[in-house]
Amino acid sequence: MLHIFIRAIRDILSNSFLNAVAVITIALSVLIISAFALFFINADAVMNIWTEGIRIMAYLEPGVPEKKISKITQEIQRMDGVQETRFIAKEEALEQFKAQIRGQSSLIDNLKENPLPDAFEIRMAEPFRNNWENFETLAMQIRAIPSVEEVEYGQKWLGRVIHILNLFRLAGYALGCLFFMATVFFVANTIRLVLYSRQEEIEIMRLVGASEGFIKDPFYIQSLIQGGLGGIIGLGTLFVTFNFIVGNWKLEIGTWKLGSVPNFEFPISNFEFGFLSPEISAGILLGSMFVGWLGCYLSLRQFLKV
Amino acid sequence: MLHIFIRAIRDILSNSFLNAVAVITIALSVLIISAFALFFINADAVMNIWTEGIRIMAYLEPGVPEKKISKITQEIQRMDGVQETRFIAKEEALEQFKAQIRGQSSLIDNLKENPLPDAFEIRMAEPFRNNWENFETLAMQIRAIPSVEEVEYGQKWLGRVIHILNLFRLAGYALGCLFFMATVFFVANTIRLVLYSRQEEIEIMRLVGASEGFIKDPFYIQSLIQGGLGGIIGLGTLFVTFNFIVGNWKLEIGTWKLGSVPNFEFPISNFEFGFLSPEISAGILLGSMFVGWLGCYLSLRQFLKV
Amino acid sequence: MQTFSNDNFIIRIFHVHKRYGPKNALIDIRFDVSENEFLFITGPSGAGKTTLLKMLNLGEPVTEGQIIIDGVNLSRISRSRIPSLRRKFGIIFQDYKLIPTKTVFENIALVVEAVGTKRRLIRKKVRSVLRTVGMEGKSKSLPPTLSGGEQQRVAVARAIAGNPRIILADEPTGNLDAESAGIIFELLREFHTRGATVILATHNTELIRRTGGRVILLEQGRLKTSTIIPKLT
Amino acid sequence: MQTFSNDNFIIRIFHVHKRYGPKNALIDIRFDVSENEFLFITGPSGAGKTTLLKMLNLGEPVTEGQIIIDGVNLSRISRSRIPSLRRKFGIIFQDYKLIPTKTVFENIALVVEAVGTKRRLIRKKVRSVLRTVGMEGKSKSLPPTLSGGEQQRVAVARAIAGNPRIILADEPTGNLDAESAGIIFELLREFHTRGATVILATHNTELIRRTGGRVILLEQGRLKTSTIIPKLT
Ligand SMILES: Nc1ncnc2c1ncn2[C@@H]1O[C@H](COP(=O)(O)OP(=O)(O)OP(=O)(O)O)[C@@H](O)[C@H]1O
Ligand SMILES: Nc1ncnc2c1ncn2[C@@H]1O[C@H](COP(=O)(O)OP(=O)(O)OP(=O)(O)O)[C@@H](O)[C@H]1O
Ligand SMILES: [Mg+2]
Ligand SMILES: [Mg+2]
Repeated sequence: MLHIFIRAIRDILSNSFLNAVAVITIALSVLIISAFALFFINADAVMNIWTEGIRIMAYLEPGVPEKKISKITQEIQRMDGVQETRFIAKEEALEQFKAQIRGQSSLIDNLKENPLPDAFEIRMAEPFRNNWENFETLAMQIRAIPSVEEVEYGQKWLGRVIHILNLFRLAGYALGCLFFMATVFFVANTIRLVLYSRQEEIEIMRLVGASEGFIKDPFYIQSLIQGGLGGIIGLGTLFVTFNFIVGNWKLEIGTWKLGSVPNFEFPISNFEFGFLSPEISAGILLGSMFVGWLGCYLSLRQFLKV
Repeated sequence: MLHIFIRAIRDILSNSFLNAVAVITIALSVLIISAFALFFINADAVMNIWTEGIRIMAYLEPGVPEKKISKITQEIQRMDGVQETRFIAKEEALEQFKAQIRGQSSLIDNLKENPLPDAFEIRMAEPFRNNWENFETLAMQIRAIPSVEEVEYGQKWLGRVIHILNLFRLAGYALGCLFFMATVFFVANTIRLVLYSRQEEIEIMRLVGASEGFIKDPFYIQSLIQGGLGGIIGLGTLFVTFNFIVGNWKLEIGTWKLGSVPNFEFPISNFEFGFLSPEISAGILLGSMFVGWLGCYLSLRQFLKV
Repeated sequence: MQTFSNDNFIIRIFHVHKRYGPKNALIDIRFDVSENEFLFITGPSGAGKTTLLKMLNLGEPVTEGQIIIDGVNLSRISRSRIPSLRRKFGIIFQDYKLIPTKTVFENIALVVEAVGTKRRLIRKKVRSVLRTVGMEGKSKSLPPTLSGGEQQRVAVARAIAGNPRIILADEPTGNLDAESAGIIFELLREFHTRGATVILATHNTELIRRTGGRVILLEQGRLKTSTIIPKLT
Repeated sequence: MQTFSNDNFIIRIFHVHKRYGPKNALIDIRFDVSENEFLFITGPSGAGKTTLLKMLNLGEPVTEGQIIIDGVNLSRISRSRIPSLRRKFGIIFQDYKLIPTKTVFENIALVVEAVGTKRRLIRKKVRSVLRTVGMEGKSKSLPPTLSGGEQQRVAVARAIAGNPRIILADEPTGNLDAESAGIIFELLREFHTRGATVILATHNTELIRRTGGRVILLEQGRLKTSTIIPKLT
């Protein structure tokens, strides 16, 4: 067993040019896939924060008693897709409104009575808020509650933004698939072409009576090593580059809140660029080893048919 | 000359497996690059529309005469980075404001006097608005104008969004470079490995006295054909896929305007997914031919050194 | 000429045809080879000698007919048993078939290892066969850097390295001077004395005359004659 | 033996050494070849025959010393003139060096085309040389599907296809039966009669004795003897 490893490594060293080509190809492929995954995961996080900011406001009739309010809260909370329900008393609403219209506050400075209603602010949970129809459905359900006078859920343009974000997300998945398939092709193919140059060797070994395992095992081990090495180099390069860029472009984002768009808030302060999770990294590494193995398997099968 | 072409094409046909590999590699590479370019160009267009929505508001002192207003307009228009300056009379502003606060319009229904000032709405031109500092600089310049009482240019979070968008844009460029370099490597390398299998042939031709041109020209022509074919297949696939997706996901976007964020508007209705321009497509095609040629050049140089 | 007792025939060839596309490379060949025979196959260029030897080693499939080696019918053998069958043969290919990217030592060690020699004995064994063919000084060279005759001697060394029961030698002295050829030929004769069956395809009529034995003459794919030539003294 | 008039020497070799790393493949070789000479080079396996022929064709660089061919010093030749110099030679390689992925016809057409034959004459010329070596039936075959002797005959056909002034033949009959070998040999003699210079490296002492001529014997890289052998009748 150990001896097969030694043969595989000796092979790698003696065909160093071709093996370097294979390893670089794998490393670049891993870099492409993982860099794009990183880009996409972070873009997705930003999009998510964006949709997280969308709220449904439910305005109550004047004079709903407190007991009923907590009942309504529970009712809303039980609805499909609701993440959080917050009650906003009309006094709080007025304060908020004043803050919103800073420049033109002269307008309401001398109001004697608070004309605003009590309200609920409702946020949707993650998978639901990626589809505008869910907002519409939920809004309709809430409107059906007695004591709810009016429901507002952002303007229609938010729905359009969600639509566009979804299109980009879709395009991102499509690109990711494309990149994945293309790199599988590149890697499998490079290993194939590398083995192509060793077809003669394989043929001769078979003719002098070497067993299939004796011939193939070193190739498999070799391609697993190449896959692993390429994966590590690719991910390592990405990690170093990522930290370098993020380190140099440190975002100085404090905590802040956008209150000016009714029913919308963009809590960008929550956002931090993150690297691929250890699970994803491990998956990529295993994937690159698998693809190495696959390339080897395909080419050996092709040669041995002859 | 014609005969060299015939030899090149005969070569392609007789090594059809290896040539198919080379063409597919080039096609996939072109697909990767151009799909990403398409994704990025469209994402960039969305980002641009976003930043296009940012306005600087300059509020005037009460009672500035009309003549002076047109002078100020011209002054602002001459400033660096200004795209458009629009005067908003206080009557117009009040109408807008009423529209904005729909739900709570009871607040201003019985105002006797318009408390709002006259204002200018200023938009920045394209390269300038990608940097938040330009907004700050311009705002300062405008504030320095006599008769301008106050300048507002959106909240700080817009700056942060621009910052994040710029980071994504940078990451996009970096990814694009990475993809470009990687695919150049893949293509050059595949052609190299394909020629590797013909090293013996080249060596023999030289030994029997064939001239360098006689040996090399068919290879060059062959790799140009491969590059062109791969480029056409890659771009063609992208074009068909793009039209399929865009056709099925038609955006039903009317014209609308977001007025609720002060000094900000997101005219997403202007947005339409566009394919790569003919210039870029032609560039990609030429590029793929060049890379094919390059791979050929590199491998021939390597072999002929021996 | 053909008895049907199986015992002392190590190779039996029944009505074998070999076609490459439309080309008839071998037509209705039949003969048997006894255990420990020294058999010559001769005939003009393109007669089918190499094709015949290749089929014995399963390097080419039989188009029609049967070949039985050591009781095993080659048309019915399972894939997994092919390597062990091939290890019964030591084969010297007309074009040597050395692995160009492995050293002379490695080329031979491969066979020694494949027949299951203990690891620590491999080195010794390889050295000894290289010495026998006079190539001990070139064990670290790559085959493409050897002269034609040197490559041929390495091919011979590889063929005998696994102590095979049957040696198939295809024109093993074509690139050798008379002296080296003599050495190789003595080597094959020695193996024969020690019990191996030797089948030798050659154009070298002098060698045949010197040794004597059964000579099968192929011509355009047909077995023309099979004669016993007495040993020249 | 060496006169220094340049006129009738087509090849002049002065104090040539060839080293492969530490290995001395040729040591202080010097001799001249007259125009239209028929020269044999012989010697045991590994003596340096192939190395010497390769150097004449610029297939290997000279380590030390000078080779002058038709007035051109090989050490001083510019890269761009190498192909035209090589076209003066027709060379039969010991390992044939046929392009495995091109048909027999294409392999030969290559040379015919390279020497600048008019396109419409190429086909005729290739057919005619293939007929000369008895391979007209195999023009569409790929070299790996040919028998050893057939490949050797194609190699001979390619060497003579360009009507070269000098023929370098490295063991051109090693894989041929006596009859085919005789045909090839007659072919070379005919070229010689028509004015070509022929240098033939071989182990086949019978051929040498039959033809007669100058024989250069190499041994371990040194020129041992250079003798004129009278033609046997
Ligand atoms: N793979 C192949 N495909 C097609 N024809 C082949 C193939 N191998 C051999 N042949 C043909 O079969 C015939 C017999 O070939 P073989 O190699 O057996 O001859 P041989 O007797 O060994 O000749 P030589 O003495 O020249 O080596 C030849 O005409 C050859 O061209
Ligand atoms: N490329 C090379 N690198 C190292 N050594 C070489 C190389 N080519 C030849 N040699 C060595 O140089 C010596 C002479 O080789 P050469 O091929 O000239 O012999 P030869 O006389 O043609 O022998 P043969 O009759 O066996 O063909 C041999 O010992 C060979 O191993
Ligand atoms: Mg043969
Ligand atoms: Mg030689």
